[in-house]
Amino acid sequence: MSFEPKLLGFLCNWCSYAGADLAGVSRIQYPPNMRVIRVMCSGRIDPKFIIQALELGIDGVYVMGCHLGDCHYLEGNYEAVMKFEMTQEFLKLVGLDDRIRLDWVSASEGVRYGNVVSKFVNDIKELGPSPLGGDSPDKELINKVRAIKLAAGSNRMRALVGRERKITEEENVYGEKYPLKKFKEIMSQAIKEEFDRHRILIALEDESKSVKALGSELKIDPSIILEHMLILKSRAQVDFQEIIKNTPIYMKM
Amino acid sequence: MGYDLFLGCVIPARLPYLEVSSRKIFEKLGIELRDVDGFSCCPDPTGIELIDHETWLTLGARNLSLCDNNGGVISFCSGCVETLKGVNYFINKDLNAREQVNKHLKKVGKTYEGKTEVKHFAQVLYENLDKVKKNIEKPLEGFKVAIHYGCHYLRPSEIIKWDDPFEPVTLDEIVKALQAESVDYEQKMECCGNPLEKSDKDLSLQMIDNKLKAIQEAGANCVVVVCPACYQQFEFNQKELNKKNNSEYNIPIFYLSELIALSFGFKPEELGFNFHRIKPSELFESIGFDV
Amino acid sequence: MVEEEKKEEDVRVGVFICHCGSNIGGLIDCKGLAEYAGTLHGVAHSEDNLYTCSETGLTAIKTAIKENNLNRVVVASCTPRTHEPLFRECISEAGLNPYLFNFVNIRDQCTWVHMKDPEGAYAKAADLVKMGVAKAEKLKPLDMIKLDINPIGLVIGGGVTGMSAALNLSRQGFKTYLVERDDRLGGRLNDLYKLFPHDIEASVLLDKLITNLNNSPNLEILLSTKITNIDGFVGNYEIELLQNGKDVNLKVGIIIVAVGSSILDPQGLFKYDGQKIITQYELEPKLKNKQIKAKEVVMIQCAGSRNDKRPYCSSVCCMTALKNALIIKEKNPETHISILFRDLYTPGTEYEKYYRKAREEGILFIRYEENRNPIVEENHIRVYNEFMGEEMLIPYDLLVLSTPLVANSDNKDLAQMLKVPTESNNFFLEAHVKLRPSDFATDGVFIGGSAKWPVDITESIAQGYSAASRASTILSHKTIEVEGSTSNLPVYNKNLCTGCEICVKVCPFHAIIKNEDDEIEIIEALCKGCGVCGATCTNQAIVIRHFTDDQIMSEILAYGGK
Amino acid sequence: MIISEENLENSSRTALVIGGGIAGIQAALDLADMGIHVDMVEKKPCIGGKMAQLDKTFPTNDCSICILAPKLSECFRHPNITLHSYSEVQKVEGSAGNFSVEILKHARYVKESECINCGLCTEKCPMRVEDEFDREIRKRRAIYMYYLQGVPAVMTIDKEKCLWFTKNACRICEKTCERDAIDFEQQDQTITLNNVGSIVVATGYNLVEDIETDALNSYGYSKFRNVVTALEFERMECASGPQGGHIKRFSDGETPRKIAFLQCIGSRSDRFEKYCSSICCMYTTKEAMIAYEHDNSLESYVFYIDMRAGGKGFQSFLRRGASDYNINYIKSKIAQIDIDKDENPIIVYEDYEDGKIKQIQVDLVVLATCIIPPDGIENLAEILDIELNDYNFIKTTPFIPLETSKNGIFTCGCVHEPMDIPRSVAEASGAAARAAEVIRGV
Amino acid sequence: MSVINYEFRNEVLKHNASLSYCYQCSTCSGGCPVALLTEGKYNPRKIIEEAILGLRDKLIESQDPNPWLCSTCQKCVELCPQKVELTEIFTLVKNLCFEEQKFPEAFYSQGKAVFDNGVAIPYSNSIIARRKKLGLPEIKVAPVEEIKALMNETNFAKNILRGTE
Repeated sequence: MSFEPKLLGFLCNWCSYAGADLAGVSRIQYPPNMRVIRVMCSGRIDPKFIIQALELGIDGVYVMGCHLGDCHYLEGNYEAVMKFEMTQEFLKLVGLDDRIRLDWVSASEGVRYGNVVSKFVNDIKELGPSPLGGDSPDKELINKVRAIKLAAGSNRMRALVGRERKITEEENVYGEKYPLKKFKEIMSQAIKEEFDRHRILIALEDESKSVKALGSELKIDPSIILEHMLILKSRAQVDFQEIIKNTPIYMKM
Repeated sequence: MGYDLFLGCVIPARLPYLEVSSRKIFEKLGIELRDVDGFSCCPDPTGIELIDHETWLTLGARNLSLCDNNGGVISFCSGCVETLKGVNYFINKDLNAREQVNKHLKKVGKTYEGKTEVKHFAQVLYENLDKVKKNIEKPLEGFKVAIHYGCHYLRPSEIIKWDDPFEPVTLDEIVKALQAESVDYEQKMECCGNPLEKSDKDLSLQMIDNKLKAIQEAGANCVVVVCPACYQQFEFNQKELNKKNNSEYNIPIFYLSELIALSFGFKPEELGFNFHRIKPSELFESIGFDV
Repeated sequence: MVEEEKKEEDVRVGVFICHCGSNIGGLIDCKGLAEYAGTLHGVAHSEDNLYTCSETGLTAIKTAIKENNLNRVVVASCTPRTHEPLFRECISEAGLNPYLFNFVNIRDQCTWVHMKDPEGAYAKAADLVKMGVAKAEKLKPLDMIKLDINPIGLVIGGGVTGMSAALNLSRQGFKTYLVERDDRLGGRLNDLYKLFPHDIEASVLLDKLITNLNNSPNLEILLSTKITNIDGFVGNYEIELLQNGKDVNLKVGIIIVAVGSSILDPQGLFKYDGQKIITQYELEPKLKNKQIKAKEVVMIQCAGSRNDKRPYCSSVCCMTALKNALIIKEKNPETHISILFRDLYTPGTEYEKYYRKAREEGILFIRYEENRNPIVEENHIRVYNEFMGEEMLIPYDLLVLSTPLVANSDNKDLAQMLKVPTESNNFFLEAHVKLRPSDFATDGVFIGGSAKWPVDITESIAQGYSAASRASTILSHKTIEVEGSTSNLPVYNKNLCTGCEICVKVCPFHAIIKNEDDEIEIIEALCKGCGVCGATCTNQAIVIRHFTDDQIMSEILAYGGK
Repeated sequence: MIISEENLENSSRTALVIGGGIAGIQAALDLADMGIHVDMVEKKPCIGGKMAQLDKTFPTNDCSICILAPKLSECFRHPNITLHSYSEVQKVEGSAGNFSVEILKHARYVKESECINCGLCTEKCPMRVEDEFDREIRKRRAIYMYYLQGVPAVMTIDKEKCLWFTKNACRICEKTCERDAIDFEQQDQTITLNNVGSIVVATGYNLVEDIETDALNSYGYSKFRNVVTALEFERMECASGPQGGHIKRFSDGETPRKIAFLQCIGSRSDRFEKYCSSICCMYTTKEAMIAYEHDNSLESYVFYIDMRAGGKGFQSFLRRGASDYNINYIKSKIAQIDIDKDENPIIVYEDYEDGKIKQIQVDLVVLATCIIPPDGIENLAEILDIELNDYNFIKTTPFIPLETSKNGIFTCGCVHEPMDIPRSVAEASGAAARAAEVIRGV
Repeated sequence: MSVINYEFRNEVLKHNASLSYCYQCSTCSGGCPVALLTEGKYNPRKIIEEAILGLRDKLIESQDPNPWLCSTCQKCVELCPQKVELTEIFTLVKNLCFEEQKFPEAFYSQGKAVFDNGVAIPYSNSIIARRKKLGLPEIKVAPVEEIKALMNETNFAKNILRGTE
């Protein structure tokens, strides 16, 4: 039989949820694959919600809010964009980025809501089942996604994404705006680093390992691992356990 | 009690046999009809009025001025009735019109104040329906009658003030009283098209053709009318239509008075049925109505 | 998890599946669904009802709560947007905290949209119920936040709507401020001559209103005054105004928006020149000063409205045209007047009578269609008469354009200050076009008159009173309660707060501040519960009540869990 | 936001709201939320009025009962509202600020306190009666719930039809009721209210066919089975209606594929009602849209004189109707209707586009019948000593549509002029505001 | 291209004021049997609109639509929601057509017959004989001179006789 995607949608209470209701009132018909979680504002969507859903093998996640400018809370949906884009860039690292979407549906767009959902279902069908679905998903991939979840939740990333708009849209005390492009570069760099660092932390969960071992396990150049280790150590997330044959063994704290 | 009788032009001068049945049934019902000398054309509401409203009004008023006011005046013709009722309507509604008309009438030593009551003969029959029933000797069983009320018997209701302009009942009740069947048919309330004869013969034919078609489809075996114009339209055009678009119309047309007369037991001969272009005799045989 | 550690109480969830007549029950097996719900973790009772929202259904819920001492309630039916308040009230009547209720939408977003797929719809409904129960298990009781009400009203706009609203509030005994940016009251009434359908002079009505205002107690009128800033929330607004150059501050409890509308700039419409070709509004004073000498008057309806740019019907123009045409006819019966219209808008009793009168008085009505607009030429109009099915020429020495009312250009600024929305034509957008015509979604702010949509004097007055009534339902209380589902920095999370202040920056309602003790503080009365701060907090210290991470995660797990 | 009850200021004077439709309900709720006690009188067994009979409401197409139901309950359980259903105002004396009112409460022969609307009695009742609420499209029993979601949710015995009252037989309901809620001994009672400060009249409207069908006759109404009125059609569309929301025509139970909607039936006419019924253009479009949602192969034809859509979002509503819902708007008033052998209505109309006279055959005709003043309005006006206008609607003062000719008595909604729901609701609040003025009498 | 003619409009209004109430709803054209048969070539509503705008040329000169196609069935009069008395307005139009000598021949002969005989159908000898046979009374119709006198009074003669010259 054909593949029926298992989808999750986060809808803001004021526009997209109302739009979904309107689709009902207008009896717009669309496939039933998507389950909806109602939140007050799309800005409420914490990246970890999306990543968690994917980790559980859900084939696709949709975030919907009011059209930009129409947010019931004025600017919540702009915040949603920042967080979503970061999440998507993280997921690029494991090729899951095209399983998540962000879109705007107003309270009067019942028809559009139907179309948007239908399209999502078809796109995911073409994409096929999530590699994390089924009974025996790839252990390595799961760890990568867990790493992403933790990385996205890390203080550093949250601080970055939380400041993005202020930094790039508002002028600083010297009346200059920070160039968006430059900020994005910093962002990508941070994403890459935090991803690896959290992979390391996860790799150390069950047993303590050496940089070399980690390098081969995670297929990362040991020199880079070493850099990460220094940072993680300074953050008091790892520490030496012991030194075996002049090789320091790191443990998670 | 009785009525002055306004014959008009068409019936006495072209269809006298319709006058025969009409006079006979009123006699049988004991309703006196008084002939009045000196009537002119009513004048025709679909003719003279369209040529000159004022003339129409004046001649009509003149006719009414000839009637004494005991019981009023009746006519066998819907056109005449509309004119005479219309004259009353205008003269009573518009005092200038009344003045104008009387100015003219004065020239011929006449005057009219709009008091004469005007009735259609079918109205009188309806009002005396019980009497009619009492006199029935031969119930008209087997008669499947397509009733054609005709426009001027009903409309404009402002002027005619008699039956419902779109859902009339009087003729149906009379026909049923004779124990004939009133066949409902599409187009029942449509115009027969006679007045258009003067301006567009083809259109006029088309209208009557539609009605006859509907009547045939509804399975009626005869038509009843209460107006000589409608009568001619129905009876005189069937053969012409048959020639024109090889249809096979052969539907006998009765005047209401004729049907009643039959039910009263009068013989076709004495009613002048032989003057009908479409002879009813076939019908009588086919439904076993022994005359 | 940043939730406080405390031992779980014994959670007993009750689940109620609504058939909503055949709306839900017609497609999926509600009984079966109820049975399934019964098997879910934490569920102590489940049943199905024909209409859970009916008195019968509500009684069923209360009975079940008592009989099974339930402490969480889940209703699966239509949508929380319409019915959540009802069920919350219901369970609190049964002694439960209203926030221990969770709503599952299996009609609007399920049976109504999957009519051709009953199995799919059932599976979805089952999941949604499962998720709803999972969240319900995690729900925490919340308290309403009490607010003192400052029993003072502010009416913005001194037109007929605002005057009516202010008059009523003050007469109800509430101190009321009426703010008008112009140097006189009356708004558009000042520019009109006579008013339809009674042909009473506008000045007469205006004088009457002003005398009433002057005689009414506790009313303060501020002319030549502009609103510069609005702070605060229902019951406690702080307004900054500028009255000819000097600052004024007011503290009020509610705000009524009655700023009216503007007149479309006719430049470029039908060769408008302001002389021979004018608008109805320019005609009014001319009529007042008896300046109309024209013999051949033509009026064009829907001039600039009911087109792609301005799709709406301005609804007052047809009557205005009829009225002005009749005035001209009355003064000079010899004048020829033709009104070129598309659909004549004279609804109701008096207006239709007015239209008949206009025909009686010999005013001609010629119908044109949008795609065949009349063409203004030297001394005559070329119009395709739909009734004739051909073009005709109508001479004119005065052409009057019936231009629409349009939204004020600065509506957006006021909307920003009030945090209320506007619609696509820039008129203010009420809370619900059907049943909440005078409310905004934002508590304590109300709307009336042509600021919301073009309306005539009569309806404006009614709407002014309407807004006053809605306002009075708040001003009549010493205190009110606002939603408890706000953002919050729990004591047990204080240590997590790094003081990065990002939350302060992202809060759109300035509800988060750094207080004197240099600590992050959330003013819950100001918080509208969007939750952005929670999603942003770098150390995940902020908890969004009723939409906690824990609760949302539990929904995700309930769905995705294998 | 929720109003806390405990600190409501208590005014000694109360308000009376006559009529429990959406207008009356809104007026009552506002007054009650102001802390003023309200007595609400509703003639019918349940409040809800015409809005409860509607399937959807324009221009948002919200499900009517869905948005109404919460207000019904709110009204029912509001501590400041005393609901007198199945009751009528009999006598009013006094003047603004201090009226005394006499209310006649009809016996339901069911104890409101006991009945839980379980429906057992109805199942057993042997009498079949035309269901007024469903426009007589289906039958109810002699003991009945006025409508499914009705408030108060209690049964009523139809005295005219009940076997016990007509033939001294039966009383099955009494036997089946597990809560002994049936009370055949119940009597009509008179309730007197004193110190009523102000009165709001919101008794709504009737439709022209409620009084007599002359205006509908030339369209074959009641003669042709496939000619229905708009409110009948509303019930046919309604999911909880007599056809379960599957529109079937009465001649053969077929789903109509072509529907003609005829505007201005009885309105804008010198023969019937001279005025414009105001809401028909819009509800017709709505009904056509809903019908289309039931079946996308539907073609609708709306025959009108002027499309009257001045309200918020109304024009775009019509545009959507034309572009997305296969509705054809034709400017032409229909003269008469005929039917063919299969009872399909035949419509003849003039097409302005090409000046030709055309004929179309449709499956169903829906008549947009005219709003008229509610029955008993003369009587009520006499009791209240207020004037009516030329059309027998309540007369209001120029520019203040809420004021009747008598001080202290206000009105709102269709009882003084045909209008849509938003305007009725706004007026209701307005009337409440004026009433509060009088009651608080500052 | 048509231009509104108020003089003529007023002339029609003087004859029948109900004209002004027409709001062009097309009930009349939709209900007219002739309009249906002629697919709208004959259209009562259009005649009324022309009268409202006083378009004399269309009504009398070009007779478009042709007023003589009205079968005087009076349906429109009964149906008009504004109680416009259409056929009376048509009557005026037709009367004016006569003044302009623009009318179907048959009408002329009918009028002439009444003028010459007092009745539309003179009694031929054969009919008189037939009436006898049927036992019907003899009819004494109006004295022709008296009718002529009246028809001169009303200018009928003038209008009609001009047709013969």
